[in-house]
Amino acid sequence: MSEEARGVVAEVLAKGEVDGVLGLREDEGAVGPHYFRKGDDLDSLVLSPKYALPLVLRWFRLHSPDTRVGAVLRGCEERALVELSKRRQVDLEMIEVIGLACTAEEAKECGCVNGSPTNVMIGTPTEGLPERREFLALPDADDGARLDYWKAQYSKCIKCYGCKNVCPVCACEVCMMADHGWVRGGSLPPKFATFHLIKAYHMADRCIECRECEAACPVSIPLTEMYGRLLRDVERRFDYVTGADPEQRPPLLTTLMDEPILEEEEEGGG
Amino acid sequence: MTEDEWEPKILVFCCNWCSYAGADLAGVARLQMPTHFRVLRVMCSGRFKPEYAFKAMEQGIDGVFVLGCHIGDCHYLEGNHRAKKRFEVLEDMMVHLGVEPGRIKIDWVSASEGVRFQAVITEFVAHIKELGPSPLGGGR
Amino acid sequence: MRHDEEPRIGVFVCHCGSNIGGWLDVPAVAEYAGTLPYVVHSEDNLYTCAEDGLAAIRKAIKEQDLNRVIVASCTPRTHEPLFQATCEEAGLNRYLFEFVNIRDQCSWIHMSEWDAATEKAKELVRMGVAKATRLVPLDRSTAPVELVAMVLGGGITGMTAARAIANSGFEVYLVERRSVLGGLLNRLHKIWPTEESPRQLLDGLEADLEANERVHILTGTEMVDLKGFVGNFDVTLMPVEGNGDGLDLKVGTIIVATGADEMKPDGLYGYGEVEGVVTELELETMLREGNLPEIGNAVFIQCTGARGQRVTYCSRVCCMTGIKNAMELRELYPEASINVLYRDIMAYGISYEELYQRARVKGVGFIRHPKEEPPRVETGPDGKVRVTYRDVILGRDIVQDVDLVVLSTPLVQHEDAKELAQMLRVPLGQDRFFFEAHVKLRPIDFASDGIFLAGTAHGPKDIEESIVQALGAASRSLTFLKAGQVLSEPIVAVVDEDSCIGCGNCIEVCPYGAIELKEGGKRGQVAEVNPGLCKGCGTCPGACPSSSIQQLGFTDEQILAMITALANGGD
Amino acid sequence: MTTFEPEIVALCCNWCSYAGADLAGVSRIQYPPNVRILRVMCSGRVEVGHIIRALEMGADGVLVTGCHPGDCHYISGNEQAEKAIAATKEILTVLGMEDRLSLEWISAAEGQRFGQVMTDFVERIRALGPNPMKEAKVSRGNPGDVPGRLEDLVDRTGVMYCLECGKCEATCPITRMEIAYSPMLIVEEALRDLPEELEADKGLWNCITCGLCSHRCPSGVDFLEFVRQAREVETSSCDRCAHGGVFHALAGIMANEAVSQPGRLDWVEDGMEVAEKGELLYFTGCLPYFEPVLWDVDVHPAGALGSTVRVMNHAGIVPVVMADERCCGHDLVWSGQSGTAFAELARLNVEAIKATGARRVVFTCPEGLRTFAKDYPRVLGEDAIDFELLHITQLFAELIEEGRLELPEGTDEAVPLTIQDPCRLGRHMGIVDAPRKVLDSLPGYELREMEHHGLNAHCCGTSSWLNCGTFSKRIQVERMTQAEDAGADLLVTACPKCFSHFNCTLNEPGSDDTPPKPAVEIVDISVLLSKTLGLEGGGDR
Amino acid sequence: MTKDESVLIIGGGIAGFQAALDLAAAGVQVHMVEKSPSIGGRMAQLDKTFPTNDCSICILAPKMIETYGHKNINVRTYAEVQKVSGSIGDFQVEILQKARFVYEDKCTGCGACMEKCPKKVSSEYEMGLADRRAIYFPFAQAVPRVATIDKDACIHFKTGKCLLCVKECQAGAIDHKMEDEVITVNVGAIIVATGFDVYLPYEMEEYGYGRYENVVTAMEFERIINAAGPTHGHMQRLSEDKGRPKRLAFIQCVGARDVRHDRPYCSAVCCMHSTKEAMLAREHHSDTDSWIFYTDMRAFGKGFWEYIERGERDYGINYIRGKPGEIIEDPETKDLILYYTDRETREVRALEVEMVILATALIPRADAPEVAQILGIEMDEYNFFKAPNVMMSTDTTREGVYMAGYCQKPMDIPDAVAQGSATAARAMEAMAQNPKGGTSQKEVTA
Repeated sequence: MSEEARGVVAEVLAKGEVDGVLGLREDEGAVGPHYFRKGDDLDSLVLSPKYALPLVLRWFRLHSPDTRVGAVLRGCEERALVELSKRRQVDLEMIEVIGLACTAEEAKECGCVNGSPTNVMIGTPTEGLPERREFLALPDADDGARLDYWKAQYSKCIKCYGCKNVCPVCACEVCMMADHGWVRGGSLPPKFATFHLIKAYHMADRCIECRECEAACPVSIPLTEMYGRLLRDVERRFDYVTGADPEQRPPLLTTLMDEPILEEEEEGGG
Repeated sequence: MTEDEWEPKILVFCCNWCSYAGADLAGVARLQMPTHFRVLRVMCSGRFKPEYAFKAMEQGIDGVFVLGCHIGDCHYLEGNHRAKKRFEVLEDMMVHLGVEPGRIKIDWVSASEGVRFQAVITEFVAHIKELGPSPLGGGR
Repeated sequence: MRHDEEPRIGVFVCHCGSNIGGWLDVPAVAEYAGTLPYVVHSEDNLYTCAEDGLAAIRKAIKEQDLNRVIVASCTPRTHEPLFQATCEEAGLNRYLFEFVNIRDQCSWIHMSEWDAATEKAKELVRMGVAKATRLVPLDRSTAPVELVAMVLGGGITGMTAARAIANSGFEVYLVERRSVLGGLLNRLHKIWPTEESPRQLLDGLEADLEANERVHILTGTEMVDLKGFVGNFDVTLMPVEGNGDGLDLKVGTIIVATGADEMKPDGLYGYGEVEGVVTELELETMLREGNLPEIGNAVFIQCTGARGQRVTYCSRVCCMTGIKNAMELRELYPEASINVLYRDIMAYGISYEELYQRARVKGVGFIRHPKEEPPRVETGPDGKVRVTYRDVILGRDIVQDVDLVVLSTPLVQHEDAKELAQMLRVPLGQDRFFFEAHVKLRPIDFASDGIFLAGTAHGPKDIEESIVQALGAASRSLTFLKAGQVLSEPIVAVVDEDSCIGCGNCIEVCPYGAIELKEGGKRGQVAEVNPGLCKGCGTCPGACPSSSIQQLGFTDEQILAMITALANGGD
Repeated sequence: MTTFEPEIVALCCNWCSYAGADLAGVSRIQYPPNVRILRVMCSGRVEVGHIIRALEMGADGVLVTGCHPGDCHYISGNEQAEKAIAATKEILTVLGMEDRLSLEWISAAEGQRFGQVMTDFVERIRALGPNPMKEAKVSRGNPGDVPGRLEDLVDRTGVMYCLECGKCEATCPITRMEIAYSPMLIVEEALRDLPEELEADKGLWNCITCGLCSHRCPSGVDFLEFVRQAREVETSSCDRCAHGGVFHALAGIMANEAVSQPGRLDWVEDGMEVAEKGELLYFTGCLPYFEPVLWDVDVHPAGALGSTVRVMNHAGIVPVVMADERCCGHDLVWSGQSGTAFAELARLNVEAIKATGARRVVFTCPEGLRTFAKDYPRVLGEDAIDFELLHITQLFAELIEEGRLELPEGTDEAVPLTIQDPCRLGRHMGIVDAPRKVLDSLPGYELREMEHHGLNAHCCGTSSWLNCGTFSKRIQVERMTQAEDAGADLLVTACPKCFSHFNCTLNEPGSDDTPPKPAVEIVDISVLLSKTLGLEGGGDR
Repeated sequence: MTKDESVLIIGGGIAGFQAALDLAAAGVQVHMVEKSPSIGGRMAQLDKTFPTNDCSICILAPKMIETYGHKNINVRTYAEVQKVSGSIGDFQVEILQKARFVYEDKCTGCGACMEKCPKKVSSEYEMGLADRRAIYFPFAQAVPRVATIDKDACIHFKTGKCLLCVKECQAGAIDHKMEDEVITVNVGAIIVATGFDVYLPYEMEEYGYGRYENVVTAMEFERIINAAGPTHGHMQRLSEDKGRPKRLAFIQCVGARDVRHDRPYCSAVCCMHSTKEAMLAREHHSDTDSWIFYTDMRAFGKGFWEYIERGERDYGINYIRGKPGEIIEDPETKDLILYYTDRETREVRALEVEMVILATALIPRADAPEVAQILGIEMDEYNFFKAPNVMMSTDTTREGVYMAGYCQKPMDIPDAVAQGSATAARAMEAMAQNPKGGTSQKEVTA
């Protein structure tokens, strides 16, 4: 697949519509983001492991806002880009997405429904899973078992901030998780309500379910079991899918008049 | 701390123009209500953010109640809209978290509704008493 | 004594006579306050808001070198300005002050739980102290006032207010939905006590308004949109019918003088079913148009639909209207027997009591019926109306067949008042009339500055009282117009440019467009707040994921401190 | 010239004299036809009032016949008759008509005697000549000047100002005992134009016109005037008058100019200096008639006459007293019978007074004072009374103030007494201080005010001899108890009627279960003063 | 235009405050003259106010302080207006500043002098239920909190000796040689807001006021239940047993709606304040029962009727239609027996209570005739100031002189406040139309 990618990137660079293409480069065994310019050696371009390229694209809006940039992005990363654009972190006009389709296994592993970006240029578009992934069944809520489950999960946390760092939509300069006003310092595991739940609340209208956070979590806390469920609720209540429509404003910023809450009475899903 | 010694501790966010004025009116009318709630005055219910609920419940507060102006009455036009939407997400999280969603509530009280203020407060305190201490509370 | 020095807090706990001290242990609260961190002085006073209380505060600030003051007493809504001014007089920035409400929201609502109420007062004070430690000095800003007033409603009230404002040298827009000025007065036959026709009163007023080029009369027009705040409201007016183009105005103050309607008592005393049962205004219309049939005898029924029957309130003027019209019928038909069935005759004051006496002398009968036994009205023989009522003194029922039954019904708020109230951002009371800022001391103000209230929109009242409120509302407007500027509270939003990434969440939730993006900050763009436009609602910090934008006076730090103070109670 | 044919009324007792009359008839004994026989079951049935009213109506002579002493079918009926007739004769002697009455005992068997008695009596009356009342031009009947319609009455007396506040109801001494009656109820009936209900007995006639309700009415309704005029509208009969309507009849008689009262001054004993002309006139009122009329209740208010004159003489005053003083007419005014008789009485009295040249007229009876002050101007014109009117207590107070009555020094003894403010003196005329000034200056006595005194005093129970019934008795007992509760031994009255009503109730022979009478002694203020000055000979208390 | 505008306000009560604060906020210079040593007016004597049962001094004190402290308002207490001349737009006013024998700027209001002063006189503020000294504050929350010496009471002015207060005063603020002074001010308009007096029903013997100790007027009762009052808020009888009255009777329209005492008008606020006082009695002690005897229950203002129904429902107040005929005192127990008619059974009943509160008429100030004469304005037949144009109740019979509050006609506090603002508007209009010396605005708008 990397070969195909190198060819595609080369074509794009050749066309000259972009000043360069942001992709991944392997250098002495380490893979990192690299900005390939026209004429660069593309051999080192690789496609995995996944990397929060959307966050890197913010650099261009900051430092050279009028350069057009190409970027090799998977479906979820493109959606992340859309969400970042809604927070004025990137300018979509100046970015040309070089769509990289995930393989069926990758889609299955992510539980991703639409495995491929809008215009797939690398790899063949896969339908992704027939319907959305099933969440893990959570224990029953009434007798507190479910809460104990989450307490147990969150108590594993070693506050490495991996989930925040790797998340393509976490664009804040100073994150509340690191703010002693909110999260009392000096205690491990961190008090999960102010640490994990505030993060989950912020994810409710941003997370694009790329599950990088889970991948990055050293103690494998099932973070997207919470974030995913919140996304479903947001979708159901506010008819809003993260990363889908660049024009649609984030639900928590709009008023009831222009975006009424749809199901008022029905209780949140299990 | 045994069951009967436990007294619920409830935090109520009131917006200055409607629910806080309604609370005052309930006082002027000497409408009696349980003592287990403390009012925190903000200028508008839009000032409330779910993060406060997490911070509060984490420290052992058993219930959080947000009282704003009726939709359409907000002194600042749409503050209560935002509060309502944020609250929806918070409520969903409670369900997924396994915490009784009844621990947190949002409602509207106008400046002239002293009786309504008494009613919603009394009902919420009773509900929290029923639910018992907050499981999030770190065993206070 | 600068604010960033270590906080030195003074706590003043008020007895408020017996209103607080009578229901919770004020000295214990003061003593407890003394034990809290950074509290260097605490005392309790009988009336903190009185001269001696304020003197104690000034004295403590000077002698104890206080840089924070907390008063625990009634409600900030009425007394915060007073204590802030006292701090300012003693040289302390007025915003290094925190108000704790332990009366309206503690002692008065927990009157049978001495200990729990005292405990609650202590915790409220602890929350206040926690916030006080994180207060910073702030300064009020002034904004210019548009030297134009607007009056909604062209009845006697609106016209009087408009004339008073114009005569004091200011431009005023008088907006009336109907095509003609005069409101309810147009439907009256005679007004008391001058016995003149309403036209005589209205014509003079209307002439003054037309002659005064500072007055702009806009009949057949209504307000469809309102933005902005005291001093500069943006109003959009539209003609009621047709699609003429609207008019956008910038005005400094607004007076609500939209009046009221007469209740149609369907289903009461046969109204709408039995012939010959009319309301007061319908009678006055017949009198005005001269098509009142011959009256042999008539019965007036007071309090129709009022005081618990349909609405809960007494409508103040229906007794006098009833008596005026009863005397009018006695004048037209001296032999007619006119009886007024009443529960209480509200002939308050001097001239109304005299009218009531004159009616009795003129032969109008007054019969009191108990509230539980209202009169019964049904179709009587040969076109008459049969009224059966109980005379308590004679101790028996009396049946009368009369030519006319007149029902005195209460004034009620307009059906669509809720729309206007929402546009103005002002509440309606339980009685659906506009809900004033304070029933006793601010009867013609609203809680939000710059909007005033007068006439029957505030509640039922007679013409003279409406004129007094109209002049009063004019005066309230003139305090802003003549001052030319308005002081705005500095509880506006501010941006921490180090942490703001310019994501624009705050911009989107701000109802006043008070935030814009500018160059700067770590991400090349940061939000910037225009204090003149920001009205201090605090919705933007609610939408900021990184707490980069804060509302002064209600910062996250302060709110979190209060939550923590409340939460860890004992420890 | 036709001879005078006297009209005679004979009241014959059924068992003896009536039977005697039949026997005369059976025996065809002839006697003049002038007699109209009226059968009564017993001569004891005949009351003073019957005789006086017969004479008032113009009867030339009245003959009462009964069984011989001891024969009375009802044992002692004839003895009662004897006393009644004796009392009536006393009254008639004042009017100079005593010969027009005679009492004869005729048994059932004395047909012959019956005829003889009749014949002799007719001739005697023929000799006397016609009863002056025959051509009396005035009558107590409906004066006609008061229109019958209630509505006009309502307008005239300001009753429509009533706000039904209920204060009069909660004040009236009668309502407190009889809930069917209340001033407000009467006003409501008038306002609702219901004359028939107003006239029913529970209505208008229960009112004792004490004026407490008018005094307290916040709406200024002159309820007294309303009751007075309503009674005029309602009736002219006298069926509710007490003591058989004697006083009202006497007023009717005295209203006839032709009637003179030769015995009017019989009460004047030697040692009392009085005059026919002079500066100060003492208007005695009906006192001379009181005792004979009230013969059956053993009440003696007339002592006040002598005491008053003695005190006046002691102070160097020789009061004018009029032989032809007529009844002031008060009782007619308040019983709805003021008719033309009242105006005539007013005229006669005022002319008589003017004839004596008196500048000051002193009244023992406050009812007389009020009638002269308020009712005479109504019938004689505002300026008819050009002389000063004052109550006897005002004169006494004046004399004491001017030191013309040297009162003996105080003794350490201080008999507690209290004063009954007569309604006509206090509330009607506003005179409250004079009696107190007198009592305060009396050595040996100490005034204890009752709870209700002055303008707030409670009434002595009845007025103008009307409707004296159980209410009046209960009020009298209650009032005397109040005096006792105030710690007084003496209850001083300043009105002969209060004096009479109180004593009448005290004298009433109670049965064993009636509660004991209040331990107070009733004394007239003039008598008390005279006694204190040591002027009383024997005299009554 | 506003720089040289100024207004005189006579009377430092709630109506005067509202007028003063409106004018001052509009930049007009206000001269306020108050006869008694402190501003506050009648409202300062009340315990609570209907229909909200707000604590009266609590909502009044901020207004008092704001008025006294406002830079545009010059408050003169213990002062009276002596003479007024000139016309609308240009009045010359002579103000007599009575000597209070205490320097306002020196006195700290510590109150030490009062403890030492030996002379006690009855306190007008406490309606005679408590004493004050010759040197005194009328009440604790007085504004300005400056002592005043009552010349007629002070021993020094009689005997030339004493001066205990001078010794006691560390601030050296007392000076018995101070003299009255007269100040003239020039104003564009005048507002009179002198309030009312309470009718004392001595002449109505049937109710025994002045004879029976436990028969009090409503204002006296307000002082009795006031925490800062003579009994420190303990509801107690005035008979020397000082017992707590468990049964209270309120009688309405005492001396009001009373033709006999030529006061046929209704004082408009008594039905409400009797209900309030009955509520407060029940609040002080839950076993207190109250009876209110009325002719018409006049609760016509906003929220008033609901207040009365709450009184009946939640506070168990017994409302009885019909005035009691008379009151009799039981000499031993000093309890009072009222005779009244029960409307349904029409019986005359006796109700035994431990205290009777007479809701007496509220009448114009005793000195209203002098004030009217000085101002050159007319009065109506009851000494209220006359409004020639009935529809413009703010305007007196003299152009440029306006009136607000109870001195114009019986009204409650919200109406007085509204009329306070109304007179401010009229004053501003008057000055705009008749500027001192400037071109009259009249031609522009005529």
